[in-house]
Amino acid sequence: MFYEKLNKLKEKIIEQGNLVESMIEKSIRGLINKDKALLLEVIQVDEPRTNEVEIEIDEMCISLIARFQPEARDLRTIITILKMNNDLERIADMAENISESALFLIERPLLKPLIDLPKMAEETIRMLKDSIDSFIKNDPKLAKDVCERDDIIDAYRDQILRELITYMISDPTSIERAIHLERISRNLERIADLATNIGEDVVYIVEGKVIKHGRYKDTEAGDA
Amino acid sequence: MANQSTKKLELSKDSLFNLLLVVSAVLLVMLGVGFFLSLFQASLISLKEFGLSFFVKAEWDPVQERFGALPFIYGTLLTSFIALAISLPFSIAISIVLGEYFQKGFFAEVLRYLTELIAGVPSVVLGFWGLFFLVPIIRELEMKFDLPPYGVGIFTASLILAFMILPYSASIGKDAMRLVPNELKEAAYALGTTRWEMIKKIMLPYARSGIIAGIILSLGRALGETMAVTMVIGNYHGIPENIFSPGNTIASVIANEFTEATGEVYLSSLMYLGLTLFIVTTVVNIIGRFVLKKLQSQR
Amino acid sequence: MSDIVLRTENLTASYDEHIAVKNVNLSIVRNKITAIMGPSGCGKTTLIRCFNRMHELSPKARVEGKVFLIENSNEVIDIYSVDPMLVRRKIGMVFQKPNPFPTMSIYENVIAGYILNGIRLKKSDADEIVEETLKKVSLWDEVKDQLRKKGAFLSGGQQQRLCIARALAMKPDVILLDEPTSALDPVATMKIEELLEQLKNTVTIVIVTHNVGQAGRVSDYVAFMYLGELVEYGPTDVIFTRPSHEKTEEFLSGKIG
Amino acid sequence: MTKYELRIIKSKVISVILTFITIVSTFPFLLVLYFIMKNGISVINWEFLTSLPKPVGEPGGGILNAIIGTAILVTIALILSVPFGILAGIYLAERSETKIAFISRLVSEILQGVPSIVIGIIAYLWVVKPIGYFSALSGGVALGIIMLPLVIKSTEEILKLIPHELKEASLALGVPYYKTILKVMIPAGLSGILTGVLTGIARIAGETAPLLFTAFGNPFLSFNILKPISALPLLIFTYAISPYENWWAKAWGASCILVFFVLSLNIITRLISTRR
Repeated sequence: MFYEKLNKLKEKIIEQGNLVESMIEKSIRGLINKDKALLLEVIQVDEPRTNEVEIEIDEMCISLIARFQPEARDLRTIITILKMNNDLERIADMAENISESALFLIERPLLKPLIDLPKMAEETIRMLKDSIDSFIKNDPKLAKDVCERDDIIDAYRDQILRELITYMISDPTSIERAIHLERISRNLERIADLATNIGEDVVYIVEGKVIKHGRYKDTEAGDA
Repeated sequence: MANQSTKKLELSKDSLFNLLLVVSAVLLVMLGVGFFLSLFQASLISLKEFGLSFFVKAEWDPVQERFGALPFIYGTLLTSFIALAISLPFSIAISIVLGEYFQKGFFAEVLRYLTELIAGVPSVVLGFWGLFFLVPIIRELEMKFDLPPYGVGIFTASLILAFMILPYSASIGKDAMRLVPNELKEAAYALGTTRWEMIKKIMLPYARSGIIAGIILSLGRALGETMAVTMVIGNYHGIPENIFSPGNTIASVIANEFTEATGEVYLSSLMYLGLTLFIVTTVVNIIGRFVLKKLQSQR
Repeated sequence: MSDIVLRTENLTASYDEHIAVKNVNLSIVRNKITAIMGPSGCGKTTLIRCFNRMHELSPKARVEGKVFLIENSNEVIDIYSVDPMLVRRKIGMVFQKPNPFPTMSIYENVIAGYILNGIRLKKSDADEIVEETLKKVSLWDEVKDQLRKKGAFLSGGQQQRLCIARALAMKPDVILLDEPTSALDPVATMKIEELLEQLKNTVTIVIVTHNVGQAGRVSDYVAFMYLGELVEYGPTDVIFTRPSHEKTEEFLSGKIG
Repeated sequence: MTKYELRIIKSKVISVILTFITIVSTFPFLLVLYFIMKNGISVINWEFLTSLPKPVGEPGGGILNAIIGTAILVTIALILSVPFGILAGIYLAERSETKIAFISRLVSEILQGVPSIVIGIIAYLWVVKPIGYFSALSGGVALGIIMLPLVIKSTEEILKLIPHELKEASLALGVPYYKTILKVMIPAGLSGILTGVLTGIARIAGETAPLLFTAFGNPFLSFNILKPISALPLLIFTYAISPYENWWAKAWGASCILVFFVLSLNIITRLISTRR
């Protein structure tokens, strides 16, 4: 009974993950292809949907805990799903932010050809995908890998920021567009952070170890 | 529809069954009441004739139709109490041995069987055995002590009675001893008492009411025991001079004379004896059971 | 709309002077598991014993109000207006302590309801009922080679499943379980709980339990009783996460009980 | 020796003495058994078991009349007491709180303590007097009354020992009350009831006193329950107090058979009740 319900919960959170993932992908694609309809879909259809699913997952988790009083790994799983649920919902919000900025940008001429941003988005989406995969497959190695890749995203973000600053200095009329581009990259960076969180949570589920806030290094040392 | 009617049938069977149960219980009560009333009615002639003086007169004369039960009452009480006195040390010893020393195991089982199977030997057989085994021995004894060598008599009857009631008092006493809580025993040992001191100071006082109940209930048995006593008591109608003289008990008089009793007063006097025996044993038994119940409700 | 199988109307039950169940209105949903929970002495057991008229067997017992058994949408039985024997065959019961009939074999125990009621079964029918029912309670594989042995040889959990089988063999609409696992060890308890989940497709289950965890694990609906009154009744998910009554809240968080 | 050691020795000595007394108290029983075997076994043979008594002085003859008489008396007693006793026992167990139960339980306990000779008087008053002569029936009635409390008590006690749940389980299957009692409770308590019945048989088979003026005895073979009938204990009594050596021998043989029968019944009863 319990495991049936837990599996249903897992399916639900994976469904949410996939939905959120597609939202990021859609918003970036909408930006590149100047596809207004796609961007509006993210804002008007997908985002409200994720809110609903979030509440649903919340209730499932609470009911499972209340009725079955799970322990050990089952408890960690449910608590982590609860947190992932929260993270995913926020990611969905960020995807909405990206879509909003994208809606602004596609109406205007390009500041510069989009080179780094699609790459960054691609990398971020992959991180999110991998973190959810690591949850599905219970793969702490993959999860740790996701956490390490956070640095790449940070580098992209710094790179994009530097570039945008030079544009803004040389041409004040570009500032508004630059800020929206920066907003997109900042949201992507935050999404990557949340993906890292999910990765950390997966490690917690499987191994019961906390690797957040630098404790990751200790565990590595301990393992070696 | 068919189903419904079988239902009705079963319902009525149920009430029939309930009725049957109540009827059997009521019948049992009526049996008890009828028992008393029949005995009372049958002894009425003698009761009217002699009243309570029946119990204090020592005369038993069928020819003159004058009847007094004193010798038999005396004989009954004498045999019963001597029997109790003889059996008491044995029954207490058995209670202690089976209730404390040997509670389990082969030896305990064999002893228990042996002491309890005595109760299974029909009393007529015991009387027969007494007549052919005990009586000669007593006769020898009496000759040694310069007593009239009857062989039969109060003492012989008491011996057999003592033996017959032993299983009853011993088994109740044993149960009472086993009911002593282990914690009490251990507490006594923990204070450094020896086993015997523990038995004497803890178990016997604790089991006292059980042992008393056993004695009272076995008294009830002894008072009414008939065959074995009848065969060895000597059937003498006077008041026995000493405990080796022949005598009679209420039960033995009834057994001996009932079929020969001619005349209404004679028969009715025997019934009166029966009524007396019934009342006395019933009172004794009720007291014994009351003590036993109090003992059981203590826990 | 949910499909109701058993409904009470102002049900009040008492022993002598003591009122054990006060004015209960409850509707049990078909093919679901309803748990009745509450602190001991709250009247849970009395309540379900009113459902199949076992309550009236207790000395000085009284029942007021009505209980309806809705066999299908157009056949409603007022159980206090028909023969109790009939009611008990339609509403089975399983007790706290496993109680297989000691004089009967496992086989006979399963069809005890037929044997004792004097309902003749063809050998092949009896075999079929025994096998089918024992399979339903997942006991068949464990006992199929010793059907002629006495039920007392089984473990406690197996005995209880045998008792469930005995109730099921009568093909009741509802079975009432009065703390069926309180005498069992955790593993046997888990097996019974899993079993209930499977059984609910064929029969409606009402289970009395003082164990909050068990109510949470097995039930679809929960009724919470306190001092003889039905305090709260609803889907388990709702009652367990946001009960609307303070007493329920306190009971679930272990403050009363 | 210290005082403590003395106390321990005293305790040990007393335990030995008490055990000795206990063993001694079984001697009479063993003596009785020995005496009966010694005097009785040699008398028992096929003729003894299958032929009727012959007049004094004539060799041979047996006790067939007494064996059959006892069988008939016991059968009458069983027919009278077992169904009645079981029903009353059920009532006492099932309605143990009612006033009727209280009184009938008391009556049953009183009956159990009534001396058998008094029960004989009752059977005489109730059966012999109305009919006008001694009969097997009156003996059976007396023995039945003796046995009744044993059946009642064992039925009541065993039914009370049977878990309440068993009855409820049956009722919950929609089984009527009477069927529940007769088909579930009674079979479950059968060994207990049987114990009571067997104890009762063992007890009445050896009863003599109430038969003296009911069954009376009969030197001939009789199957008529309205006529006097012989019984083993009656025969033992008559022969034992007779002056003929030949009869004593027969009494020993009869004692041997009776004791063997009664004791084996006791042992069987014990085995049944401990197996439970």
